Amino acid sequence: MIQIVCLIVLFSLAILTPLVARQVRSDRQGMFLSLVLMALFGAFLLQLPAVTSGTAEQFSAGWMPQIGLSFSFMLDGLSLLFALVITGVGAAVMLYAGYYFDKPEESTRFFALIMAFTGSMLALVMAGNLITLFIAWEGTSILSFLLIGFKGKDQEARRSASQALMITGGGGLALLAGLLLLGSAAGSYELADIAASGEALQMHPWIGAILILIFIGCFTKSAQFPFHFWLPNAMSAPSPASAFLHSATMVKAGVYLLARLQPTLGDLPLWTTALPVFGLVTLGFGALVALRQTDLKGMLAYSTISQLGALVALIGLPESHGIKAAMVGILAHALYKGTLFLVVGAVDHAAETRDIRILGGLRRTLPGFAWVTLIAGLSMAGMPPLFGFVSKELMIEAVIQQPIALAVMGVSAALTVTLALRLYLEVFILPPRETALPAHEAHHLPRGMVIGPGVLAAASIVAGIGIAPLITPLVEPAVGTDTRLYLFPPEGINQAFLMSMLALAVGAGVFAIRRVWLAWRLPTLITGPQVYRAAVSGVESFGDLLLRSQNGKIRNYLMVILLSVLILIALPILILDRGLPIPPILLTTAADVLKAVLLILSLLATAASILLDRHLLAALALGAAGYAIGGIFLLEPAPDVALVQFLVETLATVLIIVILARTSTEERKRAISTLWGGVSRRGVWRDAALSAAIGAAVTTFALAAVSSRQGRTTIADWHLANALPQVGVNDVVAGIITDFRGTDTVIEISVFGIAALGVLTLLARPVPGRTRILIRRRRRRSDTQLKDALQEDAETPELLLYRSRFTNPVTQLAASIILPIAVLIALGHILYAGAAPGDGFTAGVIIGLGIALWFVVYGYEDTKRRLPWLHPTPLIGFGLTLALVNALLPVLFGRAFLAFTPVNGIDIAEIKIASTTLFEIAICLAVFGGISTIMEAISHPRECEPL
Amino acid sequence: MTDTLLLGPIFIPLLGAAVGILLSREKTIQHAIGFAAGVLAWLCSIGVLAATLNGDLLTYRLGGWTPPYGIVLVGDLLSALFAVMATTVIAAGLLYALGCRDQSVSYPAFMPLFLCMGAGLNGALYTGDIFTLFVFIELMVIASVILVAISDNRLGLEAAIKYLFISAMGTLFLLIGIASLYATFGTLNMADIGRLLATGERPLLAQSAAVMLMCAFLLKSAVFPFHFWQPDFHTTAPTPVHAVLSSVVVKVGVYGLIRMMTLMFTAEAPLIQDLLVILGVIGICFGSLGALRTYDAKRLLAYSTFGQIGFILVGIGWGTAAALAGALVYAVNHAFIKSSLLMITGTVSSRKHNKSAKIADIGGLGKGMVLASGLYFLGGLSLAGVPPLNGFVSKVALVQGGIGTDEWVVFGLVVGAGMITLLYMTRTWQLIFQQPPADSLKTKPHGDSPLAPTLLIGLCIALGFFASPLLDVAARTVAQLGDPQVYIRAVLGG
Amino acid sequence: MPISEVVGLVFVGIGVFFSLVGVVGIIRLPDVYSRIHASGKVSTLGIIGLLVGAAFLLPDVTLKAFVLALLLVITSPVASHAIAAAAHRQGIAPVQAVRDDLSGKRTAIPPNM
Amino acid sequence: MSEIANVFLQIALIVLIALLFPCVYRVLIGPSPADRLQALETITTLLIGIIIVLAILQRSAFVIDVGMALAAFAFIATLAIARYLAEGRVF
Amino acid sequence: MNTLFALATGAMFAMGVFQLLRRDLIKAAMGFYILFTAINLLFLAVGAYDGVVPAYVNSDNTLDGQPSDPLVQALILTAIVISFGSYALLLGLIAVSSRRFRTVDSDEVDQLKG
Amino acid sequence: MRLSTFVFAVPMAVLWMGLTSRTTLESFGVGYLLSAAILLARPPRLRLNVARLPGQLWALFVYALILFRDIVLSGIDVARRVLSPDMRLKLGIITVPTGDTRKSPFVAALSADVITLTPGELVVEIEGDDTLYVHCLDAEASARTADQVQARRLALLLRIMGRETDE
Ligand code: NA
Ligand code: NA
Repeated sequence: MIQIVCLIVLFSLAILTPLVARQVRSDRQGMFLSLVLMALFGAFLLQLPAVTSGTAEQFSAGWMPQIGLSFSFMLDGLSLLFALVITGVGAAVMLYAGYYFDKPEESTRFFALIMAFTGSMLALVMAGNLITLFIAWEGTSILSFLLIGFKGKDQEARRSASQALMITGGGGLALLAGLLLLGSAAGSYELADIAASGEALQMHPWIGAILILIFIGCFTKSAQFPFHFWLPNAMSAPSPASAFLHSATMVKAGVYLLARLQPTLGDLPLWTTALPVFGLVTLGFGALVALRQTDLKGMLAYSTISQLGALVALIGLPESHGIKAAMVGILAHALYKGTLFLVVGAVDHAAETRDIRILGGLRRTLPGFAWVTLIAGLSMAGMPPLFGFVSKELMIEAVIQQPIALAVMGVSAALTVTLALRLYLEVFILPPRETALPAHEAHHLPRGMVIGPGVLAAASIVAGIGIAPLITPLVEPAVGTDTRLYLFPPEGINQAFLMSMLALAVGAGVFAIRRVWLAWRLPTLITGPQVYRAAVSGVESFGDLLLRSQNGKIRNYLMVILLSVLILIALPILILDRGLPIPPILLTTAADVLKAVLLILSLLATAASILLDRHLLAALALGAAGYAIGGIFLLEPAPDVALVQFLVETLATVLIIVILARTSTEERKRAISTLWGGVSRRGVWRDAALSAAIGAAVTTFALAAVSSRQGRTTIADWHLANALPQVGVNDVVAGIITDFRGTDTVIEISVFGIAALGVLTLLARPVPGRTRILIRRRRRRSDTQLKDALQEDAETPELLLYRSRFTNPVTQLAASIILPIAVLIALGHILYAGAAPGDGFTAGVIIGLGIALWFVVYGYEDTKRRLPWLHPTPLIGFGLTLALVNALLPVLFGRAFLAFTPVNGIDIAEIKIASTTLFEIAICLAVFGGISTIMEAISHPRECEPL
Repeated sequence: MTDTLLLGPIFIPLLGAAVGILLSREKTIQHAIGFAAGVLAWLCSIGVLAATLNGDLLTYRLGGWTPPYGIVLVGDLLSALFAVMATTVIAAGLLYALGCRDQSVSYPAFMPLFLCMGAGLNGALYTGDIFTLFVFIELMVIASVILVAISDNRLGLEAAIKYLFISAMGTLFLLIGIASLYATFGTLNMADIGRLLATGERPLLAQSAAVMLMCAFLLKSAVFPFHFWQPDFHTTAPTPVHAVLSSVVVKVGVYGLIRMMTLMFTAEAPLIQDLLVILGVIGICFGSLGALRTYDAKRLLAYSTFGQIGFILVGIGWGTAAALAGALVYAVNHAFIKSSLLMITGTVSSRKHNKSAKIADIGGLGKGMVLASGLYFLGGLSLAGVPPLNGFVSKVALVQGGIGTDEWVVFGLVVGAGMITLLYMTRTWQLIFQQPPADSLKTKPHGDSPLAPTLLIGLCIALGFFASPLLDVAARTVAQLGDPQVYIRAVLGG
Repeated sequence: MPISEVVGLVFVGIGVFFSLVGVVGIIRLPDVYSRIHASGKVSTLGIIGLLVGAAFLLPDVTLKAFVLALLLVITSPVASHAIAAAAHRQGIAPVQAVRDDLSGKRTAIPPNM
Repeated sequence: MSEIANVFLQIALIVLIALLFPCVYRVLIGPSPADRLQALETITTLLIGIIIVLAILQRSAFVIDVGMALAAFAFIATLAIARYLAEGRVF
Repeated sequence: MNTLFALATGAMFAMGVFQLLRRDLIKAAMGFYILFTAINLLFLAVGAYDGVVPAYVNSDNTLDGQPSDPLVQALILTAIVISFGSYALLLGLIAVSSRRFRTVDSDEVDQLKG
Repeated sequence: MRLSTFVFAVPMAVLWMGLTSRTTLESFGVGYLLSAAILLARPPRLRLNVARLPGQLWALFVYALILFRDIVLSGIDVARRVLSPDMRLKLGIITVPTGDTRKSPFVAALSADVITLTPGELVVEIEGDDTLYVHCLDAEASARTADQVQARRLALLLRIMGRETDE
């Protein structure tokens, strides 16, 4: 239960802090939160007996069983050890942080993040489910990202944050894969089950991959070479965060997970080779690099890396030799390194620099911190009787049988001593080394700031001296075996003790000659950040390369698409070609001849529309092709389709002519000049080849389709049989359109209606303040001449330009005769839709054409004036609404959508009134409205579009 | 009676659109009706899902005609799930539109077009007739083309032209496919086609129909090499439209692919799946890298969609029940994440006078927009699959489906691609919300309302913590899809 | 063969004949204006001939044929006039003209295609 | 309808079809746009004629309905084109 | 006859595709239109029967001969309406494009890239 | 409501019967009602007088016959020209004033339509609602008879319209 309580407390604090604490002074915030963490520390400590006896409460609740995720937490020795470190160090850091931040809004943000982090970190170490663990793991990465980028204004901080997230997040992905594979291999994602299935797991074929993936995750998180470089850069974070996350807790998450899995998988050869190798390399590398840093935080970061390497190496030692040392090392390191980070933060605050070359003699301004540093430094150096000494002893003892490991460990220990000396002496005691650099006058810091580090430093002493009674009970349950910790070897002076004494001496010696090695110019090796940046920029240039394909040329896009389809479609044709029957072309009747002629005519006209290099002529050719196709429909015989085709073709021709008139001749000339000249000859051939191939494929389909006609049964048989009995129409096509597949029609007129609306909105959208009468400058060529010619019957200057000589008695008479006839014809189509060609759609097109004629004859202004009742857009809306209401009304009465409802009892002139009549009227109105809308839009004289 | 619910998500928005056109002068009423229609459609779709949860299918015979002679709407778990996803985002988009200050949103045509787009989408999901599918898709396409063309972004026009051309290719493929199916089986009802395909041999036309339908659906989902239109078209759309396009409209193709592979072309499915894995992987790479390198925050999200669709395709392509379920979960979660991210980006860029979301222009634009910053961050993390957000759940579900497929390279890529997502999302977040604004940056005091993205992010969080129901629905959906006879029996009876 | 059929066929023949004449004119006549005359003949006499024939051969369409003829009579001259006017406004002069009353009123608008 | 009538009508149909080709020739050679337009107008008219003969042959009144639409409305396109030719604009 | 029909359908498709790939947007729009016409021809080809009479049933629910397939006719009608709507919209878009970008050459309408 | 509405509805009703292929009285009735409704919505501009109506109808009938005769005759004439080797063309554009003192556009339009309908003559341009420019295949012959023919035509047209010549 404690697990849940502490998670709830911490996450609530994370949410509440920024909400309620804005007015509270930051040191008070820190103090409060520190008390909370201390309370949690106490609570965890109280769990110790239960944990030791193995009766600690586990918490488990279902969460997402489908993906194996359960909300389960446990508390064993290992978890408890980490939990104590987290809450304990956390309490000290909170206390310190309260003084570190000047502005309450900064501190509330910080505290919110840090509380969330603490919660995540605790969840991580207490998680009883692999996925839960991973969730917490990622949580810590994200919060670390936010903390590193805490000073977001600073570009360096942002970059470091991003880099850290990439490395740990990327490792996290590997870890996720590893954990999922692990869970999948074990058949359960519960840690307890995994622990129980160790044998089976070690035999599993995926285990190598699983280990490698998990290692990548842990190495990135725990800053192992070669993934270490994010950690030094992470020092952009505020110092309390560095102390807490990047030294005491988060970077130990990898170590934690390794330690967690060590009992289960620690016997594998991969485990016992990879971990020591990477760990030792990291250990030595970190210790070496740390020495030559100039930034205090950099020194500490590399030192941390080095220590993390040691921990990883220890966990990788065979037969659990190093576990005890690792556990103690975690504790000791958390205490002294946390202290040192806090000190560095204070130094930074006071001296406004972290450059060790400039710093010096700070003992006078920061005496408390000097003492604290001395203690923590000595602990780090492994000076008895401090905690660090015990830790170092154990480490050396663990590797005492392995010469290489021992050597690395020894050298690193010595170098760590040097580092400790540098930290203390060069910052607090000795004068600045390079006085040439501008020195900062250090100022005093609030007194309370030293409490936090002071407590931690004191803990190093207390833990060292009281090691047996205090630390043993903590470590024992974590290690799982009988553990005896001692300050001095009871057997007397042993090898390990000698080694650590030697390290102290050598370290001091190295410090003494520091002027020598600091002056060395070492060859610059390829650094991690460089590799990282190179990798990122490599990925980026690959991305740029890919994006070049998005070159903005629609023709290229279309070509790629068509080519791809061709390749895909070629497969079944080639594989399945069982020899299509190709019947000979026989023309037996005049109708056949006619069909053949019309087919050829349509092809010729289409070809002409391609070859002609005048838009108008191409449009005419296209219209001719369309009419020919209409003829083909007629011969099918499909009179309904033919009718629609003829009408639509007429309208389409009007439309394209208008569009030609509305685009400037120069632009069109320029565009059409590219017809043959604008692309290379090869390009033309390429297009032709592609087109031919597609044509061939379609021909194959069509042949297959027509040759399969014999003996087919289709649902059309049912339509033929049922049109008259069920919906009372002779025209089966009409029956299908309005009833059997009436919904298609509802949607289709919606498409048409909104397309019209779109044209209107596009061409005539009102832009406030920009409405002006268009003076058609693009037609300047003829305007003056027209103006002269029209002078005599000019009414207003605007109208003058629109009044065309085309608006003459002949055309006017035609317009006024055709419109009522069109309406009459349309009514005929509607009322006899079920008995003859024509339906609501053709009716709409016909009235629309009648209106189009008016626009052609009179132009926009005059038409609007002469047909004041014409409001096209609401007509669309009305038509669609009517259609839908007609369709939905039966639903309200418990019948089907668009149910056929005949109106009986009316029998005049064979007109059949039914729900479909209303539907046809609706279709007609929508289509008529749509066409009129398009006409109105394209004849609109206003140039409203902001260019 | 519950069958009638199927009408709601299609015809309520359509009626709203019709009335909206009728009342185009009354903007307030029009918008109110539009939003109400969106909410009603949403409720209906939830009703459909609730009614199908127990494994029953809803079928509605339009006009009362017996299938396969008439058109039938079918609500199975797959369509119900996708429809809930769609209507949710559409309702959110409508909500965003109400608080949007774009010029284009104020046009009388906007609301009807938006509703038509939604109606077309829902119709495409529910219809059990392949030709009606085409008609609904066209409704959706035409509406979206216009919406993009009238966008405040003047390049919307260019994108609309390009899309209209490319979409015409998709329409052609679809129509050729439909024609081939009709030529072979003499029917248009998908269940009927499935029934006949399950019994008979496969002539050339049936095979090519499979290819053509697949191409059409791949194009609708902007899968490589049919993707060219997508970044242009999505990016230049008005924000609420972009949110719907990039999150749910692209899923129509995914839906179609799943439908055709599980209901009709079950024998061809393995071949198609292999192809989908390849295309999906290319999409993942292309989309992720494109997002990393493109020059516009909205375009980045469009490329990201390209990549995310790749993940879904890989899931479908892996073909295992778990992978397919993972793909479904991925699809749904991505819809909510992506739409919210787009809306937040829109909210931020609406503060600029030219509403540009160019990366060069928006550095520090979000300074002081705490809510937007938080939402964007959460959305970005979710997109990258960071727990405990819903994106994580989809990633885990998908990756678990990939375990044991022996496609380790793909598996690794799927896992690894999350890193690039993380990179571009955090980079952009830092850029917009952390970087100090340039001195020349002038912002408007008011932008679009962040209410809709807030709700959507809330949904993302909720779906992260309480994903069980979704996972459960996905698993049941996959189980249902496993036996096409269930669908066929429900539609054709017997 | 009933007499109505014979009469019908004769009219069909007349219709086809005038259509032929019109098309020959379209090929032979020297300028656009004169060709429009020929075109007009196809529409008026040719189609009317066919329609009368249809009325005899297919008695139920008699009225329909009449209506079609009427529509053609209304629209055909309008189209012919419009084309002629367009030619005139494009500055096309009649060839071989023995007289041209419009010669001074012709403004040369280059074809705008 | 007798066989002779049938043959006669078929011949009439073929003649009308053949007449389309000179018109196409005129469409292609022009020379002026008005020429082409006028030739197209003739093609439309011929199509109406063909439709009428077809109606007689197929004994189908429906076919004439289609011809009616052509007769009544095809000239609108002609008018639009003519106006465009004459004035460089339609509206 | 059917063979000729199939060939014509394919040829129409080929020409439509070729036209679609032109730089001139108006020409490309014509290609768009041709393609949809070609699709209608294809639908005609997939019709179930070689019809000799229109699909009209008499008042006693009989047919005068083999009717043409009414279903494909209905499908074609729907396709015509939709494709005409799209075509009108496309032309409108091109007209606005000419106004906004001062060009109807698709290679010059290429500001969206990358 | 004008008389013309109900009069014009009659030919439209006949049109309707033709359109719908139903030559019953019922059909005429439906057509008449629909046509009347259409014309009520958009009344014709022409004003009719009950007293003059029979005369107008008679004039219309007479003119229709005359027109038909003219069309056939000149049709044969043109056919002869076109088929003859040298075509005997005397092309030209002549001016034909409508002669209507009121410059009624209606008269101009009807005259132009009728002229164009007649083979061999084609109205190219209309100026000021009262001057027609007619292209003729035989310009000389047409020019000779044009004024006389137009005068007869005008008289009939005015009678059809119910207007006296001197008005
Ligand atoms: Na009909
Ligand atoms: Na004439």
